[in-house]
Amino acid sequence: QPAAAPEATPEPVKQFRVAVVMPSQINDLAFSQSMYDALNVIKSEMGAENFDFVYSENMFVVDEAAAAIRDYASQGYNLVIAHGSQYGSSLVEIAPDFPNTSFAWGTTVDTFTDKGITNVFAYEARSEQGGYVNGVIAAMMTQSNVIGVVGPIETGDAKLYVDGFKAGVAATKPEVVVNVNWIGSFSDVALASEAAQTHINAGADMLTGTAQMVVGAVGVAKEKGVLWFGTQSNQTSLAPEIVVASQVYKWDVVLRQIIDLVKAGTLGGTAFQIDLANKGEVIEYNPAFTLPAEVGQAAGAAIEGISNGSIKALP
Amino acid sequence: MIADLFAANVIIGILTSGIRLATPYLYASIGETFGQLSGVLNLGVDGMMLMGAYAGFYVTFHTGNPWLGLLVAILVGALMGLAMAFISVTLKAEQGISGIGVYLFGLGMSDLLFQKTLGTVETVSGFAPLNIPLLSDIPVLGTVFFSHNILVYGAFLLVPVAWFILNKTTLGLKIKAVGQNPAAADALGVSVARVRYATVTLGGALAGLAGASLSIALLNVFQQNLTSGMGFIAVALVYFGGWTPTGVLLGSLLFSSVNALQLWVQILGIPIPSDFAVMMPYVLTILALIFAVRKVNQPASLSKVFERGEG
Amino acid sequence: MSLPVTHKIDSVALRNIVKRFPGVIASDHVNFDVKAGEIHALLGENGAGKTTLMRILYGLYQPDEGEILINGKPVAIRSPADSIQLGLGMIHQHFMLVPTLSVAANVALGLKSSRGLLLDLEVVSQRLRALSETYGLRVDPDAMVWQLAVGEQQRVEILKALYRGAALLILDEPTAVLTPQEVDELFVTLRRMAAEGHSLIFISHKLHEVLAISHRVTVLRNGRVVQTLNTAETSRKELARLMVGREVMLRVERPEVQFGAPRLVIKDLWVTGDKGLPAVRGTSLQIRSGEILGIAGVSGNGQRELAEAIAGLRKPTQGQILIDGMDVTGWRPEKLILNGLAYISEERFRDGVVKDLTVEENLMLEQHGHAPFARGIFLDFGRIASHTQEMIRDFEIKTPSRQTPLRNLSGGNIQKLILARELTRKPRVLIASQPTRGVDIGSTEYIHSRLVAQRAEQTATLLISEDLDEIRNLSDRIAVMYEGRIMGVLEREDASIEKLGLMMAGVSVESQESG
Amino acid sequence: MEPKKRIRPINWLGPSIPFLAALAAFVLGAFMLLLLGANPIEAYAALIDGAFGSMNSIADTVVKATPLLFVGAGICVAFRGGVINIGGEGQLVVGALAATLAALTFTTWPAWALIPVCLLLGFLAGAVWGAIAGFLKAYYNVNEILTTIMMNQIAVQLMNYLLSGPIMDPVQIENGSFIPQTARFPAAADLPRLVPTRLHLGVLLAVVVAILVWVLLWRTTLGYRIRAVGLSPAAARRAGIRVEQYAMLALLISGALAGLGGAVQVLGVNHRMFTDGSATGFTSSAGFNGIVAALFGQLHPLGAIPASGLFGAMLVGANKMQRVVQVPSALITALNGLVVIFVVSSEIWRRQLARRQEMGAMREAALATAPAGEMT
Ligand SMILES: Nc1ncnc2c1ncn2[C@@H]1O[C@H](COP(=O)(O)OP(=O)(O)OP(=O)(O)O)[C@@H](O)[C@H]1O
Ligand SMILES: Nc1ncnc2c1ncn2[C@@H]1O[C@H](COP(=O)(O)OP(=O)(O)OP(=O)(O)O)[C@@H](O)[C@H]1O
Ligand SMILES: [Mg+2]
Ligand SMILES: [Mg+2]
Repeated sequence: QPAAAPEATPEPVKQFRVAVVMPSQINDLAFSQSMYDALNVIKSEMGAENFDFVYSENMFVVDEAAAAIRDYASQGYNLVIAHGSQYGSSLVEIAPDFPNTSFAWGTTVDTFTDKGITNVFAYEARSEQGGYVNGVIAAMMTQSNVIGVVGPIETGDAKLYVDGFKAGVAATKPEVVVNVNWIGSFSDVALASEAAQTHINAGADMLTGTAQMVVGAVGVAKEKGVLWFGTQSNQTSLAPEIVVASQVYKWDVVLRQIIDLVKAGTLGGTAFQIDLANKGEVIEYNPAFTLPAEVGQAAGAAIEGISNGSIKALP
Repeated sequence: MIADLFAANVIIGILTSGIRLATPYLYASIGETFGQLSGVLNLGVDGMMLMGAYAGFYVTFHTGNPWLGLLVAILVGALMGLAMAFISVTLKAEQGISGIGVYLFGLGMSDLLFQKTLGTVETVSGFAPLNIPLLSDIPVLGTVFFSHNILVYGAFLLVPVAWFILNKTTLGLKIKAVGQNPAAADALGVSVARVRYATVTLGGALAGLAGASLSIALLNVFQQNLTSGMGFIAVALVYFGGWTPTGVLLGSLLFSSVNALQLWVQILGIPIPSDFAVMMPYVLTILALIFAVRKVNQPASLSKVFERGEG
Repeated sequence: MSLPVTHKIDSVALRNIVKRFPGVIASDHVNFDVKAGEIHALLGENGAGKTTLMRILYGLYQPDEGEILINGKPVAIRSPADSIQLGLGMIHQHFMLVPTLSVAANVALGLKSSRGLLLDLEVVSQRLRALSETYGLRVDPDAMVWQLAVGEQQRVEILKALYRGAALLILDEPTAVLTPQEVDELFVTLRRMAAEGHSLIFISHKLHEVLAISHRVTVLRNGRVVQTLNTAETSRKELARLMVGREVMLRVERPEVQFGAPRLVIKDLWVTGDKGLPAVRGTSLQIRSGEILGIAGVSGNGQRELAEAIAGLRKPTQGQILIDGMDVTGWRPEKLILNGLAYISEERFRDGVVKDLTVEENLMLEQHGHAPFARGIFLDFGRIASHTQEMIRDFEIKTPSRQTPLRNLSGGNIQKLILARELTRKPRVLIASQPTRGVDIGSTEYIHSRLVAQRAEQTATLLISEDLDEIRNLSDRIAVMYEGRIMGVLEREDASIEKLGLMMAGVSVESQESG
Repeated sequence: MEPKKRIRPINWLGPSIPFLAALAAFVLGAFMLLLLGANPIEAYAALIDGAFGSMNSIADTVVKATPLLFVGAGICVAFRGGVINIGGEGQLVVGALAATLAALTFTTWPAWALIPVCLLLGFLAGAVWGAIAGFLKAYYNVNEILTTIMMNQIAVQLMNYLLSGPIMDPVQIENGSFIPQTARFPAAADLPRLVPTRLHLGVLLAVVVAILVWVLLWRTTLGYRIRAVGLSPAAARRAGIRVEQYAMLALLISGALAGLGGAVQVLGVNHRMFTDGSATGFTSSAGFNGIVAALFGQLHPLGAIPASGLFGAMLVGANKMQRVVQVPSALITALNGLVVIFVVSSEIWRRQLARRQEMGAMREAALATAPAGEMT
């Protein structure tokens, strides 16, 4: 009897489908990988039958990304994530055409509600917070009182992280000099490595840096036995000997909230952030590296202070 | 602040960095010099460097033997060079455009292989710095010149070797003749195709070596687009060097040292926006050529397809 | 030292050779042979197929049909490497030298070195010195080729072939760029080679040379052999008729004209040459309207630099150039052209024409910016068509169409095109450098008649040529240049070969008269 | 005897050779797809669908082709003038920056005034960037390949400088997020859309520019001079053409058109400038791909129009393919390279075919006249 079937089998739970467009590669040990990892976390939590995602990586060109976003939206994905602040202007145009699709973009705070758009979420990372904590640790551990920073260009996430790092150092040990090298590129590994070398020549015994080209700097740190502080992803695997701690982004904290809202029928309008307080940002220590107890305590205090608002991570 | 630039440790730092950074450019530019001298413009150097960098890294990662990695990098580069030679000599394709094709292929392929075989950024123990006994103990000079890894020494050794080949061997004579007047060489029974195959393959091998000098000697990592356009700078340096190994040496050292210098400019807090500091090597390379008085002997047949007139 | 004839060639024969190019059959069932000890001349108009045939023999082209026999046996010559192996050598119409290399390096190129992979230029130099002494081919093995004058480059080409032990030597228009003295020297060498058992194929447009040097002559027309004759049994007239297919007037009619005021005046001109040394050293000249002043002299004595200075391509370091009394010293070429200067340069292919443009586009090279070729910033194709068509007709330029790429035209027709372009402008001053070098006799005859006709148009013509016959036939007055100086100016009637010869050797008119 | 029927040369074979070559590259790509565990048929269906499947995708293709055409048209001028311009990337960037500065400065201007000014400034900025290389080549004998490569980097750093401070979106500074981008341009600066897709007026402008370049090169005295200088500097100099000036002019025009392309891109697509630290982030390598498109179009600006279109289709379609079969984007880059290599290598067969056809026609003509010839 064919009529019996619908009653007998329960309505299969609709799979929640996410599409994400990312500016760099899913294994960049940085910005894109943090989102990719988070989506995988969600997937394993919810199960493959309930959650699936597809991605477009290396979409550093905005019009290509826009085409991808539009394409995903028209395919009926529940949530389309535009993981790059540069995608904003495209989203303003696309989102109104797909009122039943939810979009999320970051890092930003702008959900375009002022433009009458209701189906866009925003998210951002307070990277200066982890930067501050890294700065506290580095300042306590430096012997030469010189610390080197390798950054891409002085903007966005990188600038926030470095500013936070400097603030953390200054608050802990004002006499420490923080030298910063902006190498003008997110991809020039060789120059990043030479920058690290130059910091060491200038007396630095602690290094940190942000963006995907810092692997070159980590290599130099490893070779010279200089300590390293990471951000965006856990960089311990690159050099277990010298990585002290990494600030790691856990976008799943934001994703979970967004998914719940979408399931409940709210498609946008909220701006989220990850920070130390909501555990969207975590300082992951290198288990192979023994941190002096008082340093660990100071770091803990900094995390505490930033979380409860008693410490400002930016000057 | 500016005066700080003349402190001993800064100058030593700049020179040491300059020498180290010059390494990949030297290999790639000298390889390209051979190709261009014989009349082939290879714009695919960057792609060949990437393939060499990946191959060298992969083999070293799995075998732990950087020498084996180096060998494979050279072979892979040579293979890419051979392909370029086939395209530009046998198939007589437009050189500039096929070079761009080779570049794109190398850029994509090295990345694809990286993702499929390594998956994530890894590190290897490649060629470690090799302090040359006695020499490296000389104050200042020792650090600047004699405390590098073996591929750095190799790059600088390549300069006199290349000079010797070009000026003292029959092969060098053939290369220059084929580049200046392929019809004349052909009329004397010199195989234009064979000479160009040799130089372009050699250029590829050296580009592969240049890539390996990054991935298993200077940086010990591989990543998508590891070279970040160095291959194009290497091509530019061939023009800077006026198609001579010594000229290429000067150009590479100038470019790299200014790059090292700009890092110090930032560290010493000299009030120039970092973006302008980063511009310095590019600007200075152009300026150097404006003020250099020199005679340029561009290979007359550069990027021209040779045909005996029969089509 | 005698020549190292390493190969024994008794005879070489080409049988039924056919070679087609898009649009032409360059060799149409050609039969041709040469024996040991023989100098066989090949004659024919521009584009008759002489070079093509020789390039087939030398392995640079593959024939579509036919075969090549050496000593009666068919041979496969797939590349110059094969032909060198077989003992063939070729001096190409356009020199095959590497200008940036030394003479010795040019000779050593492609040869096995006595030191394996290493160059042995000293050894080559030494043997080269010996060889050049034997054959009287003076040349410095260590000189850079770009520094050599054309005649010296020619000698290097011959030495290259001799050094390889060539038993058969093909010489494609070797005399086109040589002075009469150099031609004489070359002939001594060639005769000597023939006497030693070499076979020689000699191509020239100059009938007197062919008559003087060859044993047999083969005449080609439109890719076919017209006839092969014994040189002793033929005449200049007959050869000319066979080549062109009609009677050729070998002398120009020069109607009397009334000369006007001096149009081109040069005062104490100094010009620096490519080597950075003064090439023109205080030259003064005057040419009246309607007059042709010929400059004779061995090349490399500053003639080119003088011409280029007048044409605005070189800045004089000192002195004055006046056209119709107006000081034009140091003017740019475009301004000179506007003011009635026309220049037929000796390096036709380098700076006379643009090979990859069409016939039409080449005809408007200087005038394209003005009426009738342009209207405002736009080219006026309607009028370009009618004007260029007219020029093609008036100057008898043989071309499939106005749109044909210039590279497809024969040398003689290219020179006619240049003439058409320069003369249609009705120039006040015309500089004609080597106007008939490498041009066949039919076209030469035509060009000469047009140059002479310019006299009636009141043009002042400076004719620079190494061809003494040309100079003496066309000029009203004749000057000789030597080491950058004018050795004297003779009236046409006074210009005997002897006087000119002495002047070309550096003896001035005054010292001749006083002496 | 019955006259033998001769097979006419098939004259569609010539133009189809590049397509066959591209097809061969895609076949090779199919094997790579198989190795990656993707279904090649599904992948290529997606590619075609992505490039031409809907109004939107066609629009994307055309939009993608636009900067290629601007650069390509300029490349035609440069290469015809005998100078090599590898500086398209930098010229696109400075053109966009100039348009950006104007759009951010004259915020109250109406569209009819603002857009032309933005485009003009982009044109001029590109012209300056190209002219620097031209000037150094003409008067200091500095090779333009070197200069244009270096100038690309200088343009990128200039962009990074401007976007990380002087023209950064004030909102970014206020929020403390410091994203390296400008404020969105006033709506008056948006290039009008042609149909309700992303198709903007710049597309038409590109086609017009390509036609104008054709007019310039083959219909004006200026273009004639540029071509003469490119083909034979010595002959041009003798004929009174100032070779240095025209070589410089060719680079200037080439740069100007790329600059205009950059301005069109930022006004038509992005509506704000931003940087990811590299030129590619803005240009998506149009500065290089434009060279390829121009050469595929036989250095003829009208040929560059379809060449850019096809190249744009391939790039857009390939992205769709990556989305559908979820292969790494690196494969697309590699495949792109293969297509370029295969197509450029196939030229030899196209030339040979053309030659054989010409010879064939000749032989036919010869055969037709042969009997008469043999009788004489
Ligand atoms: N490589 C080629 N491709 C096409 N046509 C050619 C080629 N070489 C020669 N030709 C044509 O073949 C014909 C014969 O040319 P060739 O050079 O043999 O003449 P030539 O007798 O040597 O003339 P000249 O006296 O001017 O040297 C000419 O019509 C020429 O245009
Ligand atoms: N490629 C070159 N580069 C530099 N200089 C050259 C080059 N070729 C020739 N020259 C110089 O030009 C001089 C004259 O050259 P060439 O042999 O062509 O004489 P020419 O032009 O026949 O002389 P003229 O026309 O004055 O009689 C040579 O002696 C040489 O120094
Ligand atoms: Mg000839
Ligand atoms: Mg001369």
